[in-house]
Amino acid sequence: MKQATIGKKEIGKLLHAAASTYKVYAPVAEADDVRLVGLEPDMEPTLEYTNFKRSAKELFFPACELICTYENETLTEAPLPDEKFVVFGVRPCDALALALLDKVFGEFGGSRDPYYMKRRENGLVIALACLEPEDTAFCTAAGSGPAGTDGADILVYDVGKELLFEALSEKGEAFLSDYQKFLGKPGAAAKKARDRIVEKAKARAAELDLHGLKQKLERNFDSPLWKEISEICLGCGLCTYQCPTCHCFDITDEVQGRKGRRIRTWDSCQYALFTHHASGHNPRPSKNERMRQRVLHKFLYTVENLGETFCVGCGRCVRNCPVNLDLRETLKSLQGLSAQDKAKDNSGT
Amino acid sequence: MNKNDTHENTADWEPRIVAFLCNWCSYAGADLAGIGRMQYPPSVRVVRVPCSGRINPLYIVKALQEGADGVLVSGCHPGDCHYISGNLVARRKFAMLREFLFYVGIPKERVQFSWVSAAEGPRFAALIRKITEDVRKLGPNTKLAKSSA
Amino acid sequence: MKDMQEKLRAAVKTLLDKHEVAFVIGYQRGSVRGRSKPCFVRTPEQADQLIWDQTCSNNLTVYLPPLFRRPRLRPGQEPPPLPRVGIVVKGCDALSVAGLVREKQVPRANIVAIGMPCQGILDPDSKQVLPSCLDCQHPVPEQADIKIDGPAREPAKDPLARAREFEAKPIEERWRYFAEQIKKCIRCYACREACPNCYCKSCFADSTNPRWIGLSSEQSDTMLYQLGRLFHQAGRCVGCNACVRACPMGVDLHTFTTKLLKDAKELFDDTPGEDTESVPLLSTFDPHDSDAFITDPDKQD
Amino acid sequence: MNNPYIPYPVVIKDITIENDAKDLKSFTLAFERQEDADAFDYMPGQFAELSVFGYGECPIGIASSPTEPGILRFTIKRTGRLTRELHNSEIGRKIGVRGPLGNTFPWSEMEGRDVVVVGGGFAFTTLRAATTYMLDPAHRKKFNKLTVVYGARSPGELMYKDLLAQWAKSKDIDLVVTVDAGDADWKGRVGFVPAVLEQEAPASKNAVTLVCGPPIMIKFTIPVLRKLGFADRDIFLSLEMRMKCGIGKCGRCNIGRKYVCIDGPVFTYEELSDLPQEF
Repeated sequence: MKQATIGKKEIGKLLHAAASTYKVYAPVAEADDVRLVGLEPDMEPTLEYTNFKRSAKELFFPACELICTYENETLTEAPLPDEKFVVFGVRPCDALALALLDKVFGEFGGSRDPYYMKRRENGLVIALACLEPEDTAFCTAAGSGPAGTDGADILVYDVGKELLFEALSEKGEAFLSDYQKFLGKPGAAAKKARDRIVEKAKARAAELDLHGLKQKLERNFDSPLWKEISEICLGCGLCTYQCPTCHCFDITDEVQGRKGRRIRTWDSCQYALFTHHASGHNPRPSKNERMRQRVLHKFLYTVENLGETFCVGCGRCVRNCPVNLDLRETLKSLQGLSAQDKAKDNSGT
Repeated sequence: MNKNDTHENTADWEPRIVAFLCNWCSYAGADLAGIGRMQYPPSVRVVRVPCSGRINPLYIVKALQEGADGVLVSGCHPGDCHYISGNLVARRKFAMLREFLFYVGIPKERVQFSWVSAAEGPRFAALIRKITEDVRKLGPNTKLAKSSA
Repeated sequence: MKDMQEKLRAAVKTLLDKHEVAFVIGYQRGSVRGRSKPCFVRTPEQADQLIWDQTCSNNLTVYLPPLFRRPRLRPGQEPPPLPRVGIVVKGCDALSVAGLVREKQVPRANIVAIGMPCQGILDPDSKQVLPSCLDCQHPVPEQADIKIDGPAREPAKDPLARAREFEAKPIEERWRYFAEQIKKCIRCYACREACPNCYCKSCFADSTNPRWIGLSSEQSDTMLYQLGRLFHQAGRCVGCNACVRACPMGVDLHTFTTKLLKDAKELFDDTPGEDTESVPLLSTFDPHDSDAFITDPDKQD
Repeated sequence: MNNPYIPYPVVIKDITIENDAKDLKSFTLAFERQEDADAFDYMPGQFAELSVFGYGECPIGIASSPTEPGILRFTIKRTGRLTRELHNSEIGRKIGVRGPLGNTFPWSEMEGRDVVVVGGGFAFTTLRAATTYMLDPAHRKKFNKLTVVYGARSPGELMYKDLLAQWAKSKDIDLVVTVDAGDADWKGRVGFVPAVLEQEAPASKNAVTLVCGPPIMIKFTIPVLRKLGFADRDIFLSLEMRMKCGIGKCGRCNIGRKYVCIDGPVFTYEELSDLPQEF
């Protein structure tokens, strides 16, 4: 099945039915927020939200991953995650983020990250196209747009009273076939509404201009602008923790008596200790360098290494920065730099 | 963290108390209790510190996280501090800490403070008996304990 | 409020014109609805970007301690001159200035505090005055060097009421609430970075030797972080609630900071931020401090 | 699929104290399983993540050469928590090793050319591996003249003393050992590595140089090498950076777009000049 529809009110039934086979993550209204949570029988999914505070990244790349345990110096490898799961309702930006993470955790550097890749294999991503993105989002400029299809297995369009499911992968198609008793054939009106959403998304003007940014970043590593931009930065790691594409991590051991475990946890390039050598030397000693690293990693290094900008424009960092240090404005001021005049300093000793 | 743990273990559960004792008074008091063969429950694990003023509030919270059911801090009586005023500075800190922990939901009996001098062996034994019984009534500490502990 | 903004700009222009300060830390219009953004104003012309309204949320004094940190000097090297800095403060921020001066982090003579009477900060989404501002007892920065006139909130009748109410709840309910708040925390440490009092060069939360706090998503570790950070503010927290406003996850730290204020006041009659001369509460003692919480095994209770 | 985060179990077979300060020790490790030993196929220049259970992992350059059968050796300076624990270890302790990681010295490029090895202090470890590899009878013919300039702060800080004595006697290698400051017993050269290198003036024609040392030595050695006529692309340096995963995922060891763990640790001076100066 390529396309199918379901009444909006029936979506709970479908997801609850799927929950007997899969672990299902769906948007549920909680006290103060709509969150993506593991669906329990007494929960009703909702479609009333713009985006989640926490991106779907953590379902594939959790904040804490067990690598191994050990006792008396004998090591036991932790089993790879084997739970099959469905995540419903992620926004296209967050789905795109998964497509980007696939590249880093996939073949980059010659080895695959077994945890992430296994979860990608086990997980089915059902994205929900945005009708109206958040005002802090810049997804069109960043490349996904409100109806972007990358990274998802199924994209769902809100076509009024119904939801129109469109399979984007074989896995997605198989899912629609498996649950076809809940689904109907899309009528002409639904298809038309779907097309309108796609057209509207396509017609959206880019929120900012990222063209030629790479060249400017390449030539402005030593620009005083970095210091200017980072002056008000508090150096908290909020932007990186909330970012759906940030993937830096730490590996540490935790011990209790003779037993211990090795875990992998999220880390942030905004922290001074991130690059602090045991000798005391730190190649990124102040927030200027750390801010520059964050921006260049996303908008230059990944472009050079993977051919992708590692920003999907979800706007979380814009919305939640405690000092309103707006990435969009940072990019705009970087765009204002010249790509020519500054000759590269090659005299380094 | 679940309740079942508590019930299952209650039968053979013995409270574990971590006692931070200052070197000059309370540790000597504990020693005296031992030399005098005074009976007190074996529930206590002593950590000797130079002064009650040396105790970082984190030690106390960390002990609870690492599996202690109760924490005792004891130093010299006010006025007797080997370092003149270490215990007096500590007193304020502990007063606020105990209040604060109680505020977030840690029963006051779990974290107790006392003064024991080098001559007070019997007082030390009585103190351990008291805190052990207080903690026994509360049951195992599940609130701040590491779930993997 | 427009009027206050004009007065502010004029005052800043004068300061910069006369070279009384190297720069002024203030607020400019933010890029997100309902938000402002800190800015460093260095020339009289730039003063026109300053704003004053109920979106001026940040406690800007967080930028002060690093400005006065002594760099490591080589033998014989003269320490660089310390800057003189202007800063826009609300009532609560002025308390922070005093707190930092009392803790010897900031030389008072190097600060020109421009005080703005405050009507309370608005939630960027709901446009309501933030709950933490409702408990404010210092809407007017009395200690400011330059006082801009304008309307201010009525000081709260009982700024500690929240702690009193919370204390009255059963212990298990309190614990549940604390645990719920902890569950929201993603340990991004925005609360720490937004706090002017969190100027430690190295934080216990980052220490690897010993490692106080595990890095996993273990709840007790998050509790340890929050308890450790909060309690490190005991007798120091002025109740500005910059931590609450910085939190992206809506963790209610306010309920807990209020308790610190309450105990400082009620147990030791200390209000951090009230003066610049006294010794911080937990760095000193009074021989007559109460022994009431001390366990006396000889006494039957 | 092998999990790249899981270390191979190894046992410490031997521990040698390398310097008078006793903060440099060499650890000889043996794999517990033969298949792991076979899988750990490395060349000098590479590094591995050493894993002490309860203390974590740290990246260390491999000091042994694959031509030394059955030996996997690391020389480690006591610096932090993990290395201190290693230094306190006894023979027989089980630890872990993950690797080999990173690139190697440019072995194919070095063939048929002169090789000048310049090392300072404790960074000589991977150079020891490289030199040992080149001196192996099976490989020596592939390379022309081999010059090694190795310096340390004081005679007591020179590592691998037995090996140095052996090399000193060998005709296959021109060895120059120097110290910054000698002592009563020191009969050898005294002088900083860059200065000694300049005096020695090894030919740069058809030559490659491998340089490892503290930043201050590198800083003064590069101009000397350039003066001697070495091209930037023939100067190979090995970098250190804080690392965690070692496989290009965790995101902390990058210098610009290059990751020290996968694109390095060996870089030419030409490559480094092209990267942001952030290391």
